[in-house]
Amino acid sequence: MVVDSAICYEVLRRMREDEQFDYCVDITAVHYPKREQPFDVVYILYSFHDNERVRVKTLITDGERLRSAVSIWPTANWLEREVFDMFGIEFDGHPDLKRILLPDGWKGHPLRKDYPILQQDKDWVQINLGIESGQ
Amino acid sequence: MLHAIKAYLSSNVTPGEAGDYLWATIYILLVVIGISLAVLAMNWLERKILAHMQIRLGPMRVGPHGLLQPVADAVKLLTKEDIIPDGADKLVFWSAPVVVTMTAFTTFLVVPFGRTHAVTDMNIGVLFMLGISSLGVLGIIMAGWSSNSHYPLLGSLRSSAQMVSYEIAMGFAIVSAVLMTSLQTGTGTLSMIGIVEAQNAQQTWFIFKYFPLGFLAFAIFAIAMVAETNRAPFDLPEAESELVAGFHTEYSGFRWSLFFLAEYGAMLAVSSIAVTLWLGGWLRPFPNWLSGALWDLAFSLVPALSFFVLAGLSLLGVVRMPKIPQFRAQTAGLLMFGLLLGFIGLTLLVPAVRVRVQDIFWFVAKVAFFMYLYIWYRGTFPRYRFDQLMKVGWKVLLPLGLGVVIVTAVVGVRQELWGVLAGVSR
Amino acid sequence: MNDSTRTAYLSPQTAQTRRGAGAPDLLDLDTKDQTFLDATELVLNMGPQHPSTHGVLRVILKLDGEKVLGTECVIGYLHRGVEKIAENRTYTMFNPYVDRMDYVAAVSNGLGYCEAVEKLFATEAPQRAQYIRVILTELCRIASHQVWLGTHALDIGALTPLFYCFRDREEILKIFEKYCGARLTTHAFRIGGCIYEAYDGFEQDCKNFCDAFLPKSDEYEELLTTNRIWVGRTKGIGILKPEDCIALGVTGPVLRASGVKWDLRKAQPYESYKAFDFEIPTGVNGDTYDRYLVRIQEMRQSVRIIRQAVDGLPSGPIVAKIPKVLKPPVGEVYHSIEAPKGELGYFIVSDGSTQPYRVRVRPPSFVNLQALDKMVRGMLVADVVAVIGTLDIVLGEVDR
Amino acid sequence: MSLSPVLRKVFLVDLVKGLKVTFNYQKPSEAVTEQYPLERPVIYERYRGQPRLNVNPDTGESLCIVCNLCALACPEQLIVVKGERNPVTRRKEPVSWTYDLSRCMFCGLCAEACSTDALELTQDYEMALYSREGMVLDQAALEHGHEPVRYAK
Repeated sequence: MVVDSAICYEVLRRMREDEQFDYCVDITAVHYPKREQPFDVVYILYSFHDNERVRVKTLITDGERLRSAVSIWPTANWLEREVFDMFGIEFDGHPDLKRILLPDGWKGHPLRKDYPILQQDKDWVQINLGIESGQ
Repeated sequence: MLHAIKAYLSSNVTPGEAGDYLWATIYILLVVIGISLAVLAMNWLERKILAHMQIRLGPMRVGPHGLLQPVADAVKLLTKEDIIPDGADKLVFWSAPVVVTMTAFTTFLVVPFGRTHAVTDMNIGVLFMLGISSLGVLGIIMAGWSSNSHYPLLGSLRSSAQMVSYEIAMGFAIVSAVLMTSLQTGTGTLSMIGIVEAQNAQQTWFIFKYFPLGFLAFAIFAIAMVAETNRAPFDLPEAESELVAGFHTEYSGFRWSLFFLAEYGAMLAVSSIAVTLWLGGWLRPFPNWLSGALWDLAFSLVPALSFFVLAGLSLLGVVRMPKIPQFRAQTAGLLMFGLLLGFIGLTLLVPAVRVRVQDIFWFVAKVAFFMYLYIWYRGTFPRYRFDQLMKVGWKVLLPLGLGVVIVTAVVGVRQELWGVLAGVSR
Repeated sequence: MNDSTRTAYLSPQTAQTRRGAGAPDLLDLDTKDQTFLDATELVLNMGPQHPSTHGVLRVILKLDGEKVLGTECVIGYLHRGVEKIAENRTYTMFNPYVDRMDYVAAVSNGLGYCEAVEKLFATEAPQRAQYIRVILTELCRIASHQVWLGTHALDIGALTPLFYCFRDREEILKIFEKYCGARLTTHAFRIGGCIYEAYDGFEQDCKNFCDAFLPKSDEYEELLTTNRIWVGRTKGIGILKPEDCIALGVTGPVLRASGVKWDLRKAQPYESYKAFDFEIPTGVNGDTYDRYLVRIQEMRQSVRIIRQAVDGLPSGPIVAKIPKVLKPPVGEVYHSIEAPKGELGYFIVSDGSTQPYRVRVRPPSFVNLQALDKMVRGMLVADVVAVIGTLDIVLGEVDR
Repeated sequence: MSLSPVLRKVFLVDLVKGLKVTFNYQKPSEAVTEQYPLERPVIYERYRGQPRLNVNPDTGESLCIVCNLCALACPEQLIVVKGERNPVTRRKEPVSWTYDLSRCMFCGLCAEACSTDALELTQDYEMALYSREGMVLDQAALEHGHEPVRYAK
């Protein structure tokens, strides 16, 4: 199910309240750098009542902010933080949006397709070990 | 010189009582060395027994069956870098292990290993022991506070609260034992030797006296003493999975080993109190049932026999050692050890030695039983939580102890009581 | 929430880094002579090197005495970028990497991944492969629960169950080693089935294990279940109500202990789980003790499944007909299985090439760990340890 | 035992039960410890350990035909094979073979990919070395297996 990013929050709320999708399995994103709206944000929901799973997808542009789903499902807290950490997608209304898996001072968002792994590695090795990277 | 020794050997009092400073010093040295050796042995035994309970083998490499492991550990600890954290209060940090070790060793001043085998006999022996061992808390608080770190602080706070609360239950248990000394023989005493003699005179260990009162008091003490020495399942102050190492988290090397020494020293000390108060101290088992010269002889042979058994076990180990070159040295070592044990056993057969040493043997054997219990508990039980520990201390042991004291007193004076009641009714 | 309250329970150093160096430190009110001893609230940094945080979890605790006022988990110390690695490997090549996420239950990870890719191909493994997969994953569930039981008991202070558990787990690892050549990171399944045929005596080994295991599990129970200290330490600790569980996305035994009878093996059967008869053990109170009982029961149910699967092991091929070079059709798929720790999901996006465009792992431990804060508020420090243990987290999976 | 719960609690039945279990396990025969260098663990046939490059036992020629499948299959790309065609036998023969053991995760994909059973993961599991340099194996080391390391200072 693909929804517009503007009504995404509303749709999710309705899913939770009217359709009884009470369990938010996962929130993640996919990056398509060549598209006009390069990010898919995917919400995977599950309903205990109907034993059904549904994927809600919304397309957003770089820098666009989504409304956080923490108020709908508390579990979205860390999942959204991870999306922010890995893709740099920011969520409005998130209680504590900061990096979760990577260290606080990390540069860039590694799961974007244009993220230079080798560059990061070289920089890190040079800064922290003072030697040329062996990779 | 010989004369002095002879004069001492024939004397019937402890050197402290006799005012014999030379012998008192020798005894103190002996006790300190003995306790240190016992701690080494305990270290090895704990590892082995715990390992076997956990279907492991424990130390096997350093020496035959890991017999030299504690020595190796001691050497390692002594040669380790001695770290004092930057933010620590140096003086307090330095003195904390000293305080703890000193208190642990000082208690042994009054422990009677036999009728004359004590450094001294005080008429307030039990109180002295309790008082001194309570001082150990001070060292632990000092250690926790001066480390200037979270885990030690929490550990020492737990420790102090725990020791203080369990001391009360312990005190009640002791009071009931002391009460028992005053009954029948008529003269109550706080002297450790006096308590054992009272048990001798009444021809019963206090654990069996007024059953189940004596046993209850003993059980209270046995639980409280585990808590008092911070051992599992009451090892909250050094709860490894919670507080890393509790109050000695920041200690290393020699200072840490002092804590270790003190812990085991304290365990030995409280076990000695329990043995003295309830298990008849140095008295041999069944002095009333199996009396007579023949039984005396039989029991006096037990020490030698038990050494022979140990020697036999180690010789069995020699036979069962793998026959490969790497093990040649170990096999030889074990053989030597077995022979040494056998030799000690032979020495114990000599009548003069036998008679003097069997007191010590029975005392040590009883303490060893407690040590085994300590290890057994550690291998079996989970750890209490802090509030539950307090609950056990205050809500179970304390009322129980109080009840035991009261009932003991009532039962002890029941004849007089009946007399009084009869007088009233008449 | 303003900045100062948000960072109030961080250690000064962390707060400093969070706010950026040079910013005035609100927490650093202490003058030089004062230490944390003068404060009324204590900030305790538990981990990343701590005996009972099961790896490199770091929990920042705000304490009042021993009472926990708040927690914050700092994770990521074991982050290896598994999802990024996946984008640079072919489907086959990525298979061994998933074993390294939840290294305690590597077989389950592999199963989930293989199934997700098979779903992408719209194919299924042959019957025999499915049965072998079920046997191995159930063995793996027992192994995982044994590691959990051992370490959880160790956290609570019982040293010995750990060794008994590991002794029995050893038998499972031996079966793994005989079957696929590795004990821990097994790489047992391949996309489309299994690559290894069951070795001679595989059935017998499994049966022997099942027979030996049941009395052993009684032994664990003898040591713990009725033990008053154990009961005292676990009953009523870290209670999660069913609605909290669902709201927090908690799955697996933790959810079932709260009384929600939900197991993906029954709810959305994958492999051949439909063919087996087993029960879903559930708890009532949702406390640590119930979670313990549920997991013990789960081990026994797994034994039941293994017995049925071994008895009914069909013959036939073990690999489905799939091309040698895997080029799945364009599309995306989400597939999840019931790993020992909860719902383990794989979201795979394919762009038609040999390499996945995006692999997202939905790790059960990561989501379950979120519940920690809710569970330990108002409890004591000792309970934090018990709760971390009962959540059964594996940091390899939390951090990926 | 049909004691009432209260009595069970008073007589510490629950604790004694646990004590009994641990006590009974003290028999030395229950110990499962393997004393490793002296007792070797049993390694099963499918174990994936030290990689080996097989040679034809009769002729001593490498079985490797430089098809490069292993290098392609390796997720860590740690295998580098270079070869050239032998003008006499018309077979491709390896010239340089390197296998970086330090990065290997023993997934076995290379051995599965090998079309001639030349590359194989053997049951040898003692691969620790004191330096990383020795971890990059060349053809000779792969064929003969490396020298057993003596772990001593």
